[in-house]
Order: sequence, then C-alpha cells, then structure tokens
Amino acid sequence: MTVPLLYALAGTVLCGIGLLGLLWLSHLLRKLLAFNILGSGVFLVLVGLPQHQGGPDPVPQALVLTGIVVAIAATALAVVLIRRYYHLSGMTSLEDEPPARKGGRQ
Amino acid sequence: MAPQMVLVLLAVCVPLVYPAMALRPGWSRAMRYVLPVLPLPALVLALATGPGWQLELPWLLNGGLWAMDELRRLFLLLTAVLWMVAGIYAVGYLGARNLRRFCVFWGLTLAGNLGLTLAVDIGSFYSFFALMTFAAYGLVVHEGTAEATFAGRVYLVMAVLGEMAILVGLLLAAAAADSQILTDLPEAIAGSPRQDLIIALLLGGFGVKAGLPLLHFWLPLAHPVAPTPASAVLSGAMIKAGLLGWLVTLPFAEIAMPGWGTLMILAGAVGSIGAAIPGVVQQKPKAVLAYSSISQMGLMLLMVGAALADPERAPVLFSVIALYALHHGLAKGSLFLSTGLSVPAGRLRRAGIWLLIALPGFSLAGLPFTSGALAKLAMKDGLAANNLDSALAGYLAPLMTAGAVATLLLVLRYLWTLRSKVETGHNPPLLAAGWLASVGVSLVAFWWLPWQVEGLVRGPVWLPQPYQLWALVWPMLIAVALAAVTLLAKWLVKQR
Amino acid sequence: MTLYLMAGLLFTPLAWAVLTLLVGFTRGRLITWAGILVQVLVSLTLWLAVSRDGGFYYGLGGWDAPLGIELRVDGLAVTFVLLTAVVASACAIHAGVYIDPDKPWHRYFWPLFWFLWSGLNAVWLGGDLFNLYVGLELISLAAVGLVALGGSVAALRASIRYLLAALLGSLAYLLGVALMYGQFGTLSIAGVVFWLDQHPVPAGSGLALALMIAGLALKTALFPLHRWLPPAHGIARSPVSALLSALVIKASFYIAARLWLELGEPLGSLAAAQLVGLMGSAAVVWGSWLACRQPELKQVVAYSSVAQIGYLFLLFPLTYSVSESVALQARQGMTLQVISHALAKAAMFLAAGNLILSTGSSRVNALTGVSRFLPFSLFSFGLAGVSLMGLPPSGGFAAKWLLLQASLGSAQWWWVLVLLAGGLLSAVYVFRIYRASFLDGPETDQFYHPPRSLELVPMVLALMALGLGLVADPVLSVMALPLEDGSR
Amino acid sequence: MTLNAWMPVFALMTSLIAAVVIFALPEKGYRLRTTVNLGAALLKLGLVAVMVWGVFRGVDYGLSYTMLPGVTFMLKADALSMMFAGLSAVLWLLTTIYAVGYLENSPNRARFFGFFSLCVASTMGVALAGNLFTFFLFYEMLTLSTYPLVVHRGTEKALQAGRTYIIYTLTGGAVLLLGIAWLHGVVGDLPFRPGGHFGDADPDIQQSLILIFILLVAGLGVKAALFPLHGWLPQAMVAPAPVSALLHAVAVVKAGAFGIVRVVHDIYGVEASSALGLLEPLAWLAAFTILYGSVRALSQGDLKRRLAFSTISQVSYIILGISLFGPVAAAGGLVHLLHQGIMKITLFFCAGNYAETLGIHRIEELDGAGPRMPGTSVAFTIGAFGMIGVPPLAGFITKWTMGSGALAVDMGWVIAVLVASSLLNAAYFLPVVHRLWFREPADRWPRECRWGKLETSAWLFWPPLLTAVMTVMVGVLAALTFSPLFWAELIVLREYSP
Repeated sequence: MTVPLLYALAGTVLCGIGLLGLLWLSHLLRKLLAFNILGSGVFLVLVGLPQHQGGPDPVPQALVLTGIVVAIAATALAVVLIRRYYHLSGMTSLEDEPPARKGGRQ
Repeated sequence: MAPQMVLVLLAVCVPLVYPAMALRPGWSRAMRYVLPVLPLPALVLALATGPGWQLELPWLLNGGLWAMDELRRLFLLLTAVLWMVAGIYAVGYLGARNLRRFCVFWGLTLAGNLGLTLAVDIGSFYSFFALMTFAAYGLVVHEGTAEATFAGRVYLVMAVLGEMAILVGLLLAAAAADSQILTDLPEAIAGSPRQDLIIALLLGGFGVKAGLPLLHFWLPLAHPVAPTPASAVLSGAMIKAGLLGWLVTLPFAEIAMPGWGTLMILAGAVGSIGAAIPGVVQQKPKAVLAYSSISQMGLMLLMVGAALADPERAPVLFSVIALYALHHGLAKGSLFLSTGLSVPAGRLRRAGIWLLIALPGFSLAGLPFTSGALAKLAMKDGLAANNLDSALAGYLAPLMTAGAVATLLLVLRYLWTLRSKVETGHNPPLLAAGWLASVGVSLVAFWWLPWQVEGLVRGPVWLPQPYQLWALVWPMLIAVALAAVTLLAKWLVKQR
Repeated sequence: MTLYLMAGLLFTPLAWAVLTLLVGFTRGRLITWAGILVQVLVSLTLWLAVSRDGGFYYGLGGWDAPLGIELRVDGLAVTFVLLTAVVASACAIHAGVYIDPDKPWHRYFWPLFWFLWSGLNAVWLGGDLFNLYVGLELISLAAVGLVALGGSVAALRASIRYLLAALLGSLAYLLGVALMYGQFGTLSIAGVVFWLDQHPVPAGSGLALALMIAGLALKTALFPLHRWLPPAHGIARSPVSALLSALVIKASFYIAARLWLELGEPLGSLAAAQLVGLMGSAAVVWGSWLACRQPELKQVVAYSSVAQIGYLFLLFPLTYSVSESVALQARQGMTLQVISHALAKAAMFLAAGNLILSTGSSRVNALTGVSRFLPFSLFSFGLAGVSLMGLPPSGGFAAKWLLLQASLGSAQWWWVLVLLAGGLLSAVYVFRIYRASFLDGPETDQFYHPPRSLELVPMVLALMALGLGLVADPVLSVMALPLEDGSR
Repeated sequence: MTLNAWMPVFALMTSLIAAVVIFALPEKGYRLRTTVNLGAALLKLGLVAVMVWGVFRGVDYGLSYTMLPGVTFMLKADALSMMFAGLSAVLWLLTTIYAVGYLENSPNRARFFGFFSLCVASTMGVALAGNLFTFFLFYEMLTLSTYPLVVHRGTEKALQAGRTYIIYTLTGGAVLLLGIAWLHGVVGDLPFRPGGHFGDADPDIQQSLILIFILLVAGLGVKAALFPLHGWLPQAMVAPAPVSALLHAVAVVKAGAFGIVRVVHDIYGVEASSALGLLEPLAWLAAFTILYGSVRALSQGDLKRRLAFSTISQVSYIILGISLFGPVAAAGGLVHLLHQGIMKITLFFCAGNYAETLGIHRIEELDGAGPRMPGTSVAFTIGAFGMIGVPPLAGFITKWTMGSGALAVDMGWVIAVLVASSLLNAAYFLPVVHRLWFREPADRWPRECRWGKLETSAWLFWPPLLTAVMTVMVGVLAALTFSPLFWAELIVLREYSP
C-alpha cells in the first residue's frame, strides 16, 4: 500500500462524504461546504493515482491548481446567489415554499 | 357538310338549345309559341331525305356515328309528327304556372327522343335515351300534386333501374363485340357465352320503358298526372323508344331463340289481355288509355316474340312492327289529346265532335278503312301460323282476336268515362287545332306518310277486299255485345 | 493564417467580455455588435479553411501536449463553432432590443454572454479532457449568472438549483478524468485511443467512462436528471433561455458524444449503450408528455427541450458495435439534430418571448386572437414547431430520416418506434399552441405591439431551421472530414 | 442545367413566392393581394400548359440534387404528374376566384390566402415529385398547410375538426415515413419509373416488400380516405367552402390516391404487385369503400357532409381502377382522377353558394332553391348527374371505361360494384335535385342577401358554371386529343409497355 494510493483512497472517502452531504443536507450553505469537500476529494484522487504508478508526476499538480481556482470561482458565485436569495426570500433552502419575508422585489 | 348533315344536326340541336331561351326572363312567354316549331327540322329530315346517310362524329364520346335506315326513319317520323301535333295542342293547353320549367323539360325530352332514333353508336344512343328518361321526369311531376310527385318517384326509381340494366347490357355486349357501334352488337350477342344474361338485361332495361308486364307499374300512375300533351307524347312516342331499343340491339336475324320467343309471346298475351281487366274498371279516362297502351304494346310484343323465335320472318316482322307502332302512336296520341277537350253546345256539332273523338279509338280496334285495319291485316299476315315455326304459332291468331276485343272494350270504356267527365264549353283555338291535326294525321295523313311494308299495298287505296271485311268486324261485334250486356246488367242493378 | 483564426476564436470573446464589463449596457451593445461581426467572420473562414484542407491539431501558443492546451479542429468541431456563431449572434441582436437597459442587473448581460461564448468555443475545440472541464465550468458559471439576471426570487431559486446540478456534474466528470489519467497516463482522447491499441483493456476502466458520461448527462439534463432544466430555462429572459437550450446543453452532450465515439468501443458495453438509449427514449416520451400539460408557454418549450435531448442520446446505441456506414449515418443524424434543434429552439424561445411581451401574460391560453396582432412571430413559432416535429422539409426531418435509416440498418427497430412516437407526441404540444392561437378570441386590443425588429430574428432562425433539410448535404459534407494526420 | 430542367421548379415557385408575398402584405391590401393571387394562378397555368405540351412531345423536365447523404430531391414531369398538376392548376385558378368572393369581408384573409397558395405549391410538389422521398416531403407539407385552412374560422367546431384532421394525417404520415424509410433501407433510393422496379424482385426481400406495401398504402390511404381511415373527411367539412372545394375534393384527397397510383405503377410495377398478390385485396378494399361511402352519404342531412361521403366513395374508384391489373381499367381509374375533381368541385362551389347567398346548410332547406338561383342549381344538377354516371357527362366515361376494363380482365364483380354505386349515387343525389326544382320554397330563406343583378356575387357565380361546362365538355368530347381520357390512355400506354 504505497502512500500515494493511500491519498487516492482518502480522496474517494472524501468524495463519498461530499456527495452524501450535497444530496442529503437541505441548508444551502451546508450544501456548498459539502461541494467543497467533494472538490478536494476529487483533487486528492487526481494527484494520488498517477503517483502510485510512476513516481511524482507534475501534470496532475498543475491540473489541481487550475481546479482549485475554478472551485473558488464557483463557490464565490454560489455564496453571492445564496446571500441574495436569502435577502429576498428569507429562506435558506430550496425545498420549502418561498414566504416573501420583507416583500422582496419581484 | 352536305345540307343533309346540317339538317341532321339541326334536328337534334334545335330542341337541345331551346331551353337556353329560359335564361332571359323576357323570352319566357314566347317559349310557349316555339314549342310546335321544335320538331320541324326532324320532320323535314324524315319526310324529305331518303334513308341510308351516315354522319361520322369522331370527337363525340367514344367516337360518334349517326345514321338512318328504314326502321329508324319510321320511328323518327312517328316521333316528329306526334311531338309537333302535341306541341300545337300544348300551346293552347298550358297555363302560366311553371311554364318556363315545362318548356325546358319539353325541349330536353324531345331532343332525347329524336336523338336516340338517329344515334347508331352506343355512347350517343345511351346518352339520348338517358336524357329523354330524366327530362320526362320533369314533365310527369309538372303539376306538383301529391299523386304527381308519387308517380314521379315510382317512374324515376324504375327508370334508373332500367337505365342500369341497359348500361350493363350494353357494356357486356360492347365488350363482346369489342366495338362501340350498335349494329355490331346483335351478332356479338349471338356469339357471346353470356348471351342469355345480355338479352335478359336488354329486354328488362328497355322493357321498363316499353311497358313490359310486371315492369309497367309506372305507366298507369304517370299518365293521368302528367299534363295532357305530355302524356300524349309519353305514351305515343316515348314508349316506342323501348321498342326501338329492342329492335336495334337484340339478335333477331342471327340465331333462332325459341325460348326467348315463346317468353315474349306469353308476355305479349298477358299484356294485351291482362291490361284490359284493370283498364275497364278505371274512373279516369287517361288511366283507361294508359292501360290501352299497355295492351297495344302487348300486341307488338307478340310480333317481337315471333321475330325472336323465327329468324327468317324477322325482316318482314320488323316493318310490320314499325307500321303498327306508327299507327298506334298516332291514334293513341289523338285519343290522349281529346281528354282535354270541352264539347260545344249545339247538338249537331256535339255529335260531330264525339264522332271525331271516337274514330281514332275505333281505328285502334281495327275499324275497316282506317290505319288500324291496315296494321291488323299486316300483323295477321306476319303472324300467319303456317310459316312460323315457334311452339305457340298456333295460338297467335286467337290471341290477336282477343287483343282486338280487349282494345275495343277499353275504347268504349274510355268514351264512357269521357262522357261523364267532359264539360261543355269553348276550346282555346290552338288546343282544338292541335287535336284536329292529330285526328287528321291519324286518320287521313297516315296513308301519305312514306312507310314501306313488304307484301302490302301502299298508297291511299281504300282497303280492304270484301273477304277481309268480316275478319276485321266480328271481333268488334263481340266487344260491342259484351259492352251492351254490361250496360244492361248495370241498369238492372240500378233499377233494384 | 490559422494562428489568427484560432486566436480570434478563443481570446477575442474574452476580450469583448472584459470590455463590455467596463462600459454600460447600451455602449456594451455597440461593442457586442462589432464583436459579433468579427466572431462570425472568423468562424466562417475557419469553416471554409477546414472544408478545404481538412482538420488539424493546434497547440495554443506553441506549447504542445501534455502541458500546453492542445486544440483539435476537425469537421464536427468547426460546424458547431459556426452554429454557435449564428445562434449566439441572433440571440445577441434580439437581446439588444428585448432587454431594457436601465434595470440594475442587466448591466452584466453582455460580459456573461461573451464568457459563455468563449466557453462554448473552448469546449468545441478542446482536445484534452481537462481543458474540456475548464470550458464546461466557464459555460456553467456564465449560464448560471445569465439565469440569475432576472433578479426575482424564482430566478434565483432556479439559478441556484442549476448551479448545484452543474457543479455536481462537473465534479463527477472531473473524477472520471482523474481515474482516466490515473489509468492511461494521458489526458488527450487521441492519446487514450493510441494507448488502448497497444495494451489490453484494463479491468474496471469502464467506470471512468461511466462516471464522465453520467456527469455530462446531468449537465445535459438527460431524463432522470432533468429536473433543474425546466425552471432554469422557463424563468430566464427569453434570449437567455434561447442560448441555454440551443447551445449550453449541447456542449456537455458534445463532449459525451466525442467520448463515446472514440472510447465507446473499447470501454463501453452493449448494456450501457442500450441503457443510455432507453433513458433517451424515456426522455422523449416523458418530456413530450409533460410539455402537453404545461399551462405556461415557456415551460412547454423548456420541456420540449428535455424531449428533444432524448433523440440526441439515441446516438449511443446506434454507434455501438454497428457497421461503419450505419455509424456514419447515426453521427450525421445526431449532428443535424443538434443543429436543427439549436436553430428551432432558439427561434421558438425568441418568438415565445415576443408573444409573452405582447400578450402580457405567459400562459398558453392567453394567446387567443394574437394571430391578428402578431402574425409574424406566431408564424415563426409555427415554423420552428415544424422542425421540432420533424416534418419535411425541416432539418429535424432530415435528422429523423438519418436516425431512422441508422436504426433500420442496425436492425434495432425499437428506436424507430421511439422516433415516430416522439414526432407525433411533439406534434401534440405544438398543435396545442397553434390551436390556442387560431381560436377566435373577443375583439380586444389590449396587446402591446413590440418593435418590428424583434420579430425579424426568430423568423430568420426558423427559416434556417426549416431550410436546413434542403441543404443538409453540404452542411454534413464538412462534418465527416477526419483529422488529416494521425493522433499523437 | 437547361431551362427544361428548371420548369418544374418554376411551377412550384410561382405559388411559393405568391404565398410569401401574400403573407407579407397587410390585411387591408385587398386589391393587391387579389392581383398577386390571380397572377400567380395564371402564370402557373401557363407553365403547366407548356409542360403538358412538352411531355406530350416527349421532352423530359427533370431536376435532382442530393439533399441528404444517399437521398436525392428529384422533380420530374411525366405524363401522370402532368395530369394531376394540370388538374390542380386549373382548379386553383377557379377556386381563387371563388375564394375572393366567398371571403368578402371576413377576418384573417391574408393568412387564408397565404396558406392557400402554400397548399397548392405542395400539391404541385406532390404531382411533380420524382421519387418517393420528395413525394413524402411535399405530402407532409400539404398536411401542414391545410391545417390552418381547416381551422380558419376559429370556432370550437372548426378546431375540433382540425384536431381530428391532424391526428389522422400525422399518424398516416408517420406510417408512410416508416414505409419509405424501410423501403429505402432495403432497396435504396428508387426514382418513379413507368413499369416499376420489382418485376424480378428476389424472393428473400418479397416478405418485407409486402409489409412495406401495406405500410405505404395505409399511410397514403389516410389522405385517400380509404375505408377505415376516412373519419377526418366529413368533419373537415366545417372549413369554408373554397377549402372544402379545392382541398377536400381535389388536392388533399387526390394526393393520397395519386400516391397509391405512384406506388402501384411506378415503384412496384403492376405485374410485380399482382404477382405479390397485393392488387386483389386493394381492389376489394376500394370496392368496399365505394359502397360504404355511398351508403353513409344516404343518411346525411347536411349537404356538405353528404358531398364529403360521396367524395370518399368516388376517390376509391381511382384506386379500384388501377388495382384491376388491366390497361383499360387503369385508364378508367386515372381519368376519374380528373373527372371526379371537376364534378366534385362544381358541387362544392354550389354548396358554398347556397350557404353564402341563402344561408342553406341542410338539405331540407334546399326546397325551391332552383328558381331562386337558376345558374347555381343548373350547375349542381349537371354535377349531380355527372356523379351518378349519366351519359354524356364525365362520370359516364369513367364508369364505361372501367366497366369495359374490368370485363377485359373478366373481373365481373367490379361491374356489380359500379352499378350498385351508381344506384346509391342516384338515391342520394336525385332527391336533392328534386327539392331544387320541383318543391315550393319555404316562406323565408335562413339568411338571404342580395347582390344586385346576378343571383349571387359575380365571383361566386361564374366558377361553378365554368366547371359544370367543363364536366359536360370533358364528357362529350372524350375522344378528342388532349381530353382527359386520351391523356389517361397515354399514361397507361407508357405504363404497360415501358
């Protein structure tokens, strides 16, 4: 069981947790956090697997960098939307009916 | 185009185009006076030109061909004369109600009647036949009364069935003959495997028009309701169209058909005698005349049956049938026209009118020195038992005498019913003129008409020889005796 | 010469995006019009170049794989680039008039639009898997931004739901890429195929492909995973929903199709192919069924998108272990279906936008009597409907014909039933809208008459969708061009 | 590409461009729209006449280009297509005149005339199609362009009729598409060729050929109103009179029958289809439809519904004719394509006149309409008698030719069908004629309006009279060259001895 394979396995476990959280939790921010966990899990797998075969490999490292940048952008957008949504409808999840709390602007 | 061809086209197209006059409302009153003129070109054609001309019309339907032979000339003659006479009568007879519609249908029926006598190709023959049939419906239902509409419906249903039978018959015959010309049909039918089917269809189809027994129901219904000139023409000329249909299509001269011959003779017998029974009890004079027409057609059926049975005699019998048809048409036409008359007041003139009314009737029954006598003698020679080899040849003579008796009885019945119906008064001039013309033609002009009959003397010789006198008169005496007996019985019953 | 073309395709949209970000909406519109002109010209010349001398590989900035970004420019990619140019410019012209500039959020419309466009170009031309991921992310974020433009609660709900679905899909795809890279050590699809020629197929490698296709299916809203699409496309502004329905969902499908066409044979299995086909057919039936029951006009069109996507996924079973000619027919059918659906759906959404603008309410039965006031838009809606139903002479019909031939050729007759039933079902909801518009309503004139130019764009798009059937052969001629040099 | 190759395209383009122009014109542009309409109709008539003369002399007009990989879009003018194209060109001119008068001041006329010309363009396309694929292309365009005409009035009933129409025709179209695609898959792209392609079809594909034939006839049978698929026709009578006149009596219904003629003659070939045993059941189905249509027509109270059922029965004459595997019977069937078109359009025009001038829709209200509207009633009578098959009108020529054709192949039962159908026709047409001429009119017409001197507006008055005269001329001058019968025999001549 080489160390990189260990990373890959940890990555898959993280993905499992993230996926479960994303689907099960109802609060939007919790969903967002679960999404980030899922993201890092995937990055771990991305780095872990190739090292297992042929030693350290620069390409996945570069990819993970870009991946992280993309994940941040997505999270930022999500936070803006959730805040705006909360501001307008006072709700923090998508399931229940939207009671317009302060006469949100249509 | 030889002048003759122009005359032929005129004969058919004048009555065909005549209904166009109805388009301009201004002309509708004038239409009435044009009626008698319509058949004139056809009359000139029949009288002036000899038979044997042919007119090719390649563009017409499936290749048109109009021609004239001896037989067709007689029918054309009959049609033209009768329609002209009835036309004169109609001018005086017609009221203003639905006048335009009547004239339109009158013109179309006349065109159909004339056209079918000239047409030799199947397409135009059947077209004119259908035109005459459907246009006549307009004449039958002209009055618009309930009986007229009912009579019209019966007429139409039977006419359409007849048309369909003719269509299928002609179709089968044309397929067998592989040509569209009528003259090729007889020997094609003779040779075709479906011969009996074709003959049955043609007999049935034309029989509806010719008043074959069991196919005659529309006749006694249609005649009383139709206006008088229309019923005159209907029974005088249009019934003969069915007869012409048989003569032109059925295979007389090709093969002997004893089966069909005997069947037709039987039908003729039933027709001539059977029609008399209901005819005698009718109340309306026109109904009596309708049954008299059926009875007369029965007599002609005898000759048709004989011709079918015996091919050698067929040519002779053809001209006898044509002659008999001519005589019957004219006489029956004048009888029908007389139903519309009103008798003048003076005793002497009233007796004269009654005599003129009665004479065509008696001529029908075979009074010596009239066209009836000539026709009956010709029929006797034609159907003489010794030279006919059909099974019923022996019975023909007694059948003819029975027919004569029936005819006279019907005529007497007609006069009797007319006597109670007719009212005294003054007749419109043209109506009287039309009637007089019909009587004149039937009695006098008959002799000058250009008919040829083998073995019979033509021309105005006051026939018959003494030995034939008694043969004509004794059936009439029997009929008079019978009438007297019935009168006496009725008087006795009234007494009690 | 190709250097400038490639640069024009990928970088100029980003430049336009930044420029329009700096200025307001109205001036942004002018810049956009200029940008559109450039983009259309570039795409056209690229299309002509490829049609003349075939596809080629192109390393951006001279850097080669695996570190550099390598673009793969073949017939199919170039056709889709041209399609994007056409549809995006049409939506831009329509949006320029349709969106009123003074609303606060609308200021960001043009930048997001251009980001979307560049993302699309990146996906069409992308050579290796990771770059495709980046392109996909760019598209998704831009699209979510565009959906949220409305600013209303419903728009926000829809955009958040869309964002979550898109992110989940991308990450699943990325996980697949990770596994793929782990196993084959290369990122470019051609490289994987090259590797598979030398080595036996390793066990479990199908999982990577399955994950990637599942992720992409989620982003394309294939049947069981389609719940995010109707609210997103239904509520967004009509030019936005036109862009989304016509192009965005096609991008993820395009990647899935490329993967399946190249790697489907070795890695995929018959059961997987039939399963995807089955989900496609279910999408056709379910989408059409729901489309018939929607009271809102734009919801009907949105569910119709769900249905039409189903046809695309019929490509999977029709290219798995079938003869070369049948596979070619299936690919041609798929391409035509993508193009005709893009054009027709864009026309339909834009026309629907006009109708809603003029009748004031977005319900279907509010359309009565509109045929007297807005015949032109209604007629373009109708023409687009003809293409959706797959009736001749539309592109939809040509696609249906090719897919029919492919399914008959490969003796999978059950897809024939799906195609025909799909056509009839789509006829049901299209004629439902015709019926509403033909109904003779009372003589009310409370319709608002939109500016004439608004009606022009949907008509042009609808006519192109309709005429596509007649010129299908030249359009397809380029698609089939293979890359001229071997894969590296 | 010589000019000849582009002639069919010009013929198509005239009405396509007319449609586009009419759609663009504003609703109030009444005069301009009528001139465009009539101009396009006359131009098309001229083009078709030139092509008819050309085809007679053996010139071949044809154009084909590959539309889809492996599929060609082909336009070809041969004798059969010229017959149908000629019919629709002539009758489109008359119907346009009629429609201008009929829709005098009704709304949505731009939309009506636009779709009207679109529909005739697709009919022309159906006629000029060179292979099954192009035929299907225009066949479906015909469905699409006729739907707006059926629902033109916008009433609930019209939309219901439109719905039924769409359900029938689109399902038929789907079945037809399946048939064509399968045929294409099995034998590839086949142009229409007199004598057909499957003279010596190898046995293993015969099974699928039979199935394909059934699919094709079922698909085409919807529009040809064959027995089980005719439900839409009577309901579509709710459309305005010019629509039911040109479309449901001539264009749409004939497209179906024309399609079946093409399939039997030019794809399968008559020998092959009879060898495969396909003609016999088709003949039985057509015969049954003839009788069924007439029987149903007996019990119809509404005038146009009775005419609709009569159309159902009459169109099957065409199919019966061509499925009798004899040159003469085929000529009879083909000539009926024209005769029925002319006669039926007369009847529908008159029905439209009665509805428009006196507000008459039911047959009981027709009493005494003859004297009130003599011109229209004469036309109606001629049309009715033509339908019954009374000589010398057009119907008689058809029945006579088909009858002798049937006898040539000794199929005697066909004559029984012809006679029975003629009797039924008489049974449901003669009472109407009787009411027209021999009944006293009711005291007040349902909705009477006057048009000055003529009995009805000039636009409405002349077309039925013109078609009535054509019925008579076509019948009487049947033996003339360039008469429909001559043209049908020309087609059959080229068909049976390729």
